[in-house]
Amino acid sequence: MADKTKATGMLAELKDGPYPSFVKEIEAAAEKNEMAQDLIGLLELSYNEKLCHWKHGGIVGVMGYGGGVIGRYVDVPEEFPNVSHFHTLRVNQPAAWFYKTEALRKICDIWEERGSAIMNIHGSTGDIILLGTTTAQLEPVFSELTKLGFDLGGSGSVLRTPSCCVGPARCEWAMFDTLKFAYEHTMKYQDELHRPYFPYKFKFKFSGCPNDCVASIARADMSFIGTWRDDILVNQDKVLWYANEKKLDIQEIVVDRCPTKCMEWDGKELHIDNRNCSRCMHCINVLHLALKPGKDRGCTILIGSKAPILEGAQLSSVLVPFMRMEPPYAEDEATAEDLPELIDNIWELWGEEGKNRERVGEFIQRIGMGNFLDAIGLEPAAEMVSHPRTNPYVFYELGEEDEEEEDE
Amino acid sequence: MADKTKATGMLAELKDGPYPSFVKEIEAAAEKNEMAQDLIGLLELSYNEKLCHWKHGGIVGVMGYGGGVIGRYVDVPEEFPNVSHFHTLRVNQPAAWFYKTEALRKICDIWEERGSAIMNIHGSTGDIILLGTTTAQLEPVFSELTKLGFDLGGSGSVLRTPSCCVGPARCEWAMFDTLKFAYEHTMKYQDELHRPYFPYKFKFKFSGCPNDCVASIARADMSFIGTWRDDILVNQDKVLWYANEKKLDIQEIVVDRCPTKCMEWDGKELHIDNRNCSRCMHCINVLHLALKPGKDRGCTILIGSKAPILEGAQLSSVLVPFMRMEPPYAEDEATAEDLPELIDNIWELWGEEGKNRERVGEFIQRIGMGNFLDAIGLEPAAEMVSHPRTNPYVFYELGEEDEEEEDE
Amino acid sequence: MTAEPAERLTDIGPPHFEKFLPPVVKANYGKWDSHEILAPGIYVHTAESGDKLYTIRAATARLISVQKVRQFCDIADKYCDGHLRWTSRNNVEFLTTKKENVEPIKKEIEALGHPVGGTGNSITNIVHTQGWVHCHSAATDASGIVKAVMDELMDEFTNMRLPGKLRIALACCLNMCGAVHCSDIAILGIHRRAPEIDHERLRKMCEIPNVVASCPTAAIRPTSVDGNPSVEVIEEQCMFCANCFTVCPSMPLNDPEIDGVSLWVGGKVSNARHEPMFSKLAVPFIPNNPPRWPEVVEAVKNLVTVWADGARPYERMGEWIERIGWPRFFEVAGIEFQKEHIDDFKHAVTTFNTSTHLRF
Amino acid sequence: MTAEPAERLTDIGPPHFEKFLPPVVKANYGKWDSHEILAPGIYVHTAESGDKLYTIRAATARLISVQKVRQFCDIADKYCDGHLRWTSRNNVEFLTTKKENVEPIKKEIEALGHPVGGTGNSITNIVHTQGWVHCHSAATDASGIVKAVMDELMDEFTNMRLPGKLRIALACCLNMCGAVHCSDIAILGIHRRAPEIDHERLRKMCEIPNVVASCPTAAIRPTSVDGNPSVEVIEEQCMFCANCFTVCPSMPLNDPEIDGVSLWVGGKVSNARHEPMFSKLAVPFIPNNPPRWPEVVEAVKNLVTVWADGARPYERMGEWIERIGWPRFFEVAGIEFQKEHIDDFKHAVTTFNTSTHLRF
Ligand code: SRM
Ligand code: SRM
Ligand code: SRM
Ligand code: SRM
Ligand code: SF4
Ligand code: SF4
Ligand code: SF4
Ligand code: SF4
Ligand code: SF4
Ligand code: SF4
Ligand code: SF4
Ligand code: SF4
Repeated sequence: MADKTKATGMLAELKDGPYPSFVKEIEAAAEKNEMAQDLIGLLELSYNEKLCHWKHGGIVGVMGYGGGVIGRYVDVPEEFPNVSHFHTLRVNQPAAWFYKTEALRKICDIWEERGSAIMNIHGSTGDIILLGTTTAQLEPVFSELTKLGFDLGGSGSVLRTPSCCVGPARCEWAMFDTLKFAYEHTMKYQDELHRPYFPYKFKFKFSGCPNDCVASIARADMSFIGTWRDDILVNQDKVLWYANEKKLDIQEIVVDRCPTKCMEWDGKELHIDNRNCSRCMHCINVLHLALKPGKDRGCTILIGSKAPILEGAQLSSVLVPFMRMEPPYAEDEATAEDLPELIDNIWELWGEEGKNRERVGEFIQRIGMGNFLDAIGLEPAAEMVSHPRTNPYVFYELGEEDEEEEDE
Repeated sequence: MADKTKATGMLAELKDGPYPSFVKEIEAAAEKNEMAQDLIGLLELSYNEKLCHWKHGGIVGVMGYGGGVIGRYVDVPEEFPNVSHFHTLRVNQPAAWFYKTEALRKICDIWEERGSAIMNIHGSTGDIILLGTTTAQLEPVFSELTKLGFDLGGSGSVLRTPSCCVGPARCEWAMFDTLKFAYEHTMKYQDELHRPYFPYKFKFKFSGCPNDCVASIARADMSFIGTWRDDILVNQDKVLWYANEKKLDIQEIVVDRCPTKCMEWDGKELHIDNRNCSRCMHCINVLHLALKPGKDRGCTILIGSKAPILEGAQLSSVLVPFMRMEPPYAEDEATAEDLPELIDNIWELWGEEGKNRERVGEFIQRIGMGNFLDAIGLEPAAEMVSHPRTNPYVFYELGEEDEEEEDE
Repeated sequence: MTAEPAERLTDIGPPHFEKFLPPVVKANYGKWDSHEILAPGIYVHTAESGDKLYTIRAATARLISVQKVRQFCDIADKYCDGHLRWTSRNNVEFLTTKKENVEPIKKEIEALGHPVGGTGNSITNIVHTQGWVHCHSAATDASGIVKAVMDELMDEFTNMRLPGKLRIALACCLNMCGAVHCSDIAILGIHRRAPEIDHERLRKMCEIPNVVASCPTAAIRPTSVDGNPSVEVIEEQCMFCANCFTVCPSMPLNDPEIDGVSLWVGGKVSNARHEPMFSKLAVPFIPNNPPRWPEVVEAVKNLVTVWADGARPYERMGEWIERIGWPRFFEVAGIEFQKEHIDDFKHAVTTFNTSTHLRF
Repeated sequence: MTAEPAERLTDIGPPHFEKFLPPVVKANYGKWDSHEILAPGIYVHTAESGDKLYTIRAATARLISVQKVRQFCDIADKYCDGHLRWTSRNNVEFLTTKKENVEPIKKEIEALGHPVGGTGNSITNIVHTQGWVHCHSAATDASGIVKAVMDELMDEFTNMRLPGKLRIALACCLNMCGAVHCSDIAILGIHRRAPEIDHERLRKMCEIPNVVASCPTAAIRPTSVDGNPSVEVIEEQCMFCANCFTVCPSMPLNDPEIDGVSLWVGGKVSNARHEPMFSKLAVPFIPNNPPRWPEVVEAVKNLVTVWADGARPYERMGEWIERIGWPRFFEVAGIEFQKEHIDDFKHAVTTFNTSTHLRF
């Protein structure tokens, strides 16, 4: 028999080249781990046959949780008995993916002992994915993880593991505390995260500014993206430094690329018509030593993004144009204090009226954004649309005035 | 009794003011015409009640035609017996609405004698609308009109009266002979224009250039809009004249408004990157004494525009990016010689597979543009879309190659 | 087809256009070199040959008496060798090669009550439909509102001081015969109540499957009333398009107090600069208030004013709004953004703001 | 819920992030002033306090062994007081306040086979999914294609010479766990044949109403097979989304010769300059050709090259294409425009070119 710890054949061809090789990773794990050994063999089979050999999971998990584990079985268990069960555990990452080696090493130890010794750091939603173990090992792994202070993330029709950009931890553009909000929303909704009360999955992502470094507008049912309302802070000396020292063509690279054409540059001063600035970040990104976002900061909340299944992919769309995310909270504006109620209202409505496997974005499409806003108690705002309707198919609701007239 | 030839009450209030008054027109007609008299009374009633008093038409028309007459009956015939029947005739206008007074006067005579002495010049589709007569008068009016050389236009599920912009008759920008094509298409398809062979109405409109002065892209099932392929002709002296004599800010008014940003102006010369020009006409419109469209001319054919009922309004979309509309015809390009076949193929397909009251634009939506192109024998072109699909819901058709592999 | 009397002419089509073209047009057909607007409503086209053609454009009400047409003919006979034409927006045009005829024509046509103008960056004639004058579908009148609005805007017809062209259109119901869906400002007659069904007449006059199929929102269901087949309308699903009424006269939607007008903005047809655009909902509802619809007139006037004040040269209504953004438009126009503005038809999701591009 | 042993911990959530933040981060949390990229993969953040934090970013394969994680930890212990993080695109980052540590960290991590780079205007890590390594849905592998493509593009990871950022993502089926729908270049695994129904197993494993409801095109109908209830698929209506398979394991679509990969371009997520955009179909189909998918690699490389050659500074793929127009894109990319490119799903009509804006 060939050495089961080494990839031969097709897979071996993926060991060379400058980019880190996942095959070498599996080999490394396979040195001591039989699951990893069988994974090599199975993958080689898939490569030869151009077919995947996994079957649907069925319901496996840890006690009391409805998510966090993806069950998986191989369809050729005789050949590869060590991956006959090959369930993954999704482990809720710490906000913004900061680690201390101590904790990481302990996770490695657990996984080497009780799993495949292979993981994904990280999965697309943000969890640490412990890639493949048996049903029997699920509880023990869970128990050791929780002792270490880690818990499982989401899967199935639950709140999925929230994630956030590095934000205030290392980025000068964080317009609100992304880590804090990600953490607090994870903790507050532990029940929703572990138990499937929803019609389908629901994702939160928090990005500190419109650059959206966690792709929240594309991948979260509720997207929080930092922004500001007052004027961009301009250090004209530094602008000149970019122009003269760095030889940056301010007109072409900055002014001409501004989407709202609200900037002017006369070779000496950069003038911004802030009332027309759409907070796209471009000028700040490029002239980052000279320009900074204003001081009146908060975030825009958007709703509904998702992958294509069923009704086609959606990007999130504006729900709350601006919300202040830190004290002092003013009376007349949307603030983070209103957030729990907003979320509750959305979940309640969607929970009650959403169809099975209908994401909130699809639900809004079905019932209509106007009705959705009515039901969750938000006022319509022009910021929510890229333009008003073009079709005349308006479901007019007759006001009291009209009704009276009608009765006359 | 009040003087039936004069508007009193509400209508009278529409006689003042600088814009020509339709009420005065009806009054003028009413001096000798009883139908016009009753129309005044009926309209006054509508104004007072805020309600229209017309009923559905039922089937009236001239012998052998399925269209050209809109039947109309009043719902208060006792009060207004002279408009108890009040059918309109649609009279096919001469291309681009040029008239000689002789012909117009004769139409007036016919209509004074046999109708309401009121008309619309013109209706929204382009016909002369003879506004209101009795069933008994339809044949006589038709007979007198045809003797005068006029015929009825379309109504119902027929080819509607084609129309066209003034084009080569008076406009320097006509990129093809709009009058000729409108006339020829009207003549060639007389049968389709008068007899309802189609699932629903079908409209042709011909505009000589992208300014689209007959709104063809918004109002025709098949829109013909002139364009050119080679370079814009620039007279630099005249450009300078605009800049210096007319004090026109070329940079702001012309260059900055160019949608593709393909122009440059250095204060002396206007440079156009014609490969990137999208033929929008703006610079030519503004600097019309200095710039002219190129010499390689033809038209873009677009398909499917319509008002909202049923599936929402549509604009026409590109079907043939460029067609030469005059000899010499080259072998390898789309030319006006291919037009009859194209039209036949579309009508045949839509005629067979279109549902009752389904416009061709809606039909294409239902069966898919790709399938539509296949069926009418046109190659897909990137010009047809503003961008390729974003959803992965592709109806892949397996090629021979694939099928073989599948059989293996 | 039944046999027809021998002399009966059919399918002859319209007269060939050449019969009606002025000689200068025939001579220079397709060979025009340039045009210039000499004054509002007056322009001259110069041919490659050097020939010149003067055009005098005047407003007409579109609904016109034979008497008036004859008066137009008198002018055309006097100055234009009997030639005249109408434009695609129902203005009348007098054509002459003689410059000295221009002023007299202008004087005479204005004396008839038809102002000269509508060229260049102005507001030209309103494209409109039948309204209470002839259509059974009308949720409002056409000619009356048009008259009232144009009376108010006439200075912009006879001047060319606007940033760009502004096209207004009116349609008296959702069938949109005025093709208002691509106008800078569109005035649209609307119903706001579900059809009332006259089951008795429906049974006799309408085909139930056609009626059911006519509804874009599937609000109509077959049912039986007093043992007879008929239809019912699920009222919450009805958005008052009246397509059922087009198909079946026994389902009228008219209601004097509920019907009215909505205003739409920012559409365009030409390809100049921006691609053609649909009009978008600005004012969801204004009640019918004949004879002069003062609220409509005021709202249209306001839209023209805010655009004229804010737009850059050659920016059409929709281009201006796109530049400043819809929230700002609602602000400067003083219109409250409401639920009705948010699309909820088929492609609604494509109209949502899927970005954080926001102006504060 | 059943009673749980007293000591069993649940619902504890993740560790509080503060436990893992480096001291310099805690001290300057929310008070960073600026950053600079010193070299590809190496950047420094300066706080208002003047404190500096150096970050060294290196590529990882995402699929990683515990052995490798420990090696990373060794480096972090040696130079970073045990601190490290991963990015939202699965690169690893070493954090240090000591400038002198930067080069040694770079050397050690590169020695492990993990190139440093991915910052600024470069191609960073490919976001991807499970593929044949773990998912039952996969129409292609994930890690293998990613490896092959990144091997080819590695020079653009370790340099910052591109016009702008270029984000590549891969998803092995239409579920799009890699959220490829908004990427500059998206690689998407696809099926191209309707599900084969195992009626025997379907009866036992699947709920027929759910299966029927799962189909976006209503291609699935209840039927009976050999007297037992089952479903049938109207093949012409199936567009191979596999949603039925997600709901019901007895309807697999996999087929070695028919499955493969499609390429999509021009999506973006950030709001910088242009609003976020969806990716659009570029190459409808490339067969699976393991282990190195040479046709896919070549096609991706070609897309990167034509963009890099044509785009202006900071123009992302989609912005560049929008400027030059899609017809020109297909021309310069040497891709034939086909029927598949034309949308025929729900909002297809909104993707048609409703203008005469054409470049010739
Ligand atoms: C592990 C992971 C991919 C990865 O390798 O990173 C993953 C894997 C699966 N996803 Fe996912 N999804 C993963 C992130 C995503 C994302 C990205 C994100 O969250 O940012 C998306 C797109 C965004 C979204 O939510 O729409 C995503 C959209 C889907 C969908 C389509 C959902 C839709 O509404 O369109 C499905 C199908 C379903 O839910 O039935 C799906 C279903 C699945 C299943 C459970 C397969 C299935 O049909 O039931 C996959 C299990 C694979 C396996 O065997 O391990 N997965 N899935 C990601 C989760 C890791 C983590 O927790 O960190
Ligand atoms: C007379 C005219 C309005 C006018 O005052 O100018 C007119 C009048 C009617 N139109 Fe129209 N349409 C007229 C041009 C249009 C246009 C504009 C155009 O052709 O450029 C449109 C929009 C473009 C289009 O074709 O979509 C138009 C879209 C409709 C529709 C909606 C069709 C749709 O597919 O959405 C209907 C409803 C229908 O067909 O059932 C309609 C139906 C009608 C009917 C027949 C009413 C009905 O429900 O059956 C109207 C008869 C009015 C009457 O009593 O006289 N009319 N109709 C126009 C024809 C005059 C002419 O021949 O010159
Ligand atoms: C006479 C007429 C054609 C006809 O066959 O009847 C016509 C004639 C001319 N049009 Fe037009 N257009 C005519 C309806 C239109 C329409 C259709 C409509 O409004 O329903 C449009 C599309 C409107 C839209 O986009 O919504 C139209 C969009 C244009 C444009 C593009 C303007 C823009 O910036 O969007 C130009 C170019 C320009 O004016 O610089 C133009 C330019 C012209 C010129 C200058 C062309 C020429 O060289 O002769 C003509 C006259 C000058 C003028 O200022 O009026 N014409 N023009 C129509 C006059 C209607 C009227 O009585 O007012
Ligand atoms: C580390 C990370 C956040 C995290 O929490 O992990 C991050 C960090 C930074 N991003 Fe980002 N971005 C990160 C993912 C993203 C993503 C998400 C994604 O790709 O999935 C996006 C959206 C991508 C898109 O639009 O498709 C993103 C769009 C940006 C942009 C906007 C670029 C643009 O022109 O469109 C900027 C601004 C810039 O670079 O000038 C930016 C700028 C930055 C800065 C300069 C912010 C700062 O001051 O620290 C950071 C590092 C420099 C650099 O060049 O990488 N970051 N950034 C992510 C690194 C991913 C990686 O390993 O490569
Ligand atoms: S989203 Fe903004 S705040 Fe967050 S890491 Fe990216 S650039 Fe910084
Ligand atoms: S942030 Fe964007 S919109 Fe605002 S000024 Fe800068 S480039 Fe322009
Ligand atoms: S569409 Fe063009 S060619 Fe025709 S009249 Fe208008 S500007 Fe002239
Ligand atoms: S025609 Fe339009 S696109 Fe072409 S150069 Fe002139 S303004 Fe630009
Ligand atoms: S818009 Fe409606 S009411 Fe007006 S003429 Fe057309 S069909 Fe009749
Ligand atoms: S008015 Fe329109 S929506 Fe209402 S029932 Fe009739 S067809 Fe349906
Ligand atoms: S994209 Fe599809 S195949 Fe890949 S992991 Fe997600 S569900 Fe599985
Ligand atoms: S693959 Fe998709 S389209 Fe085909 S039958 Fe299954 S659910 Fe329907």
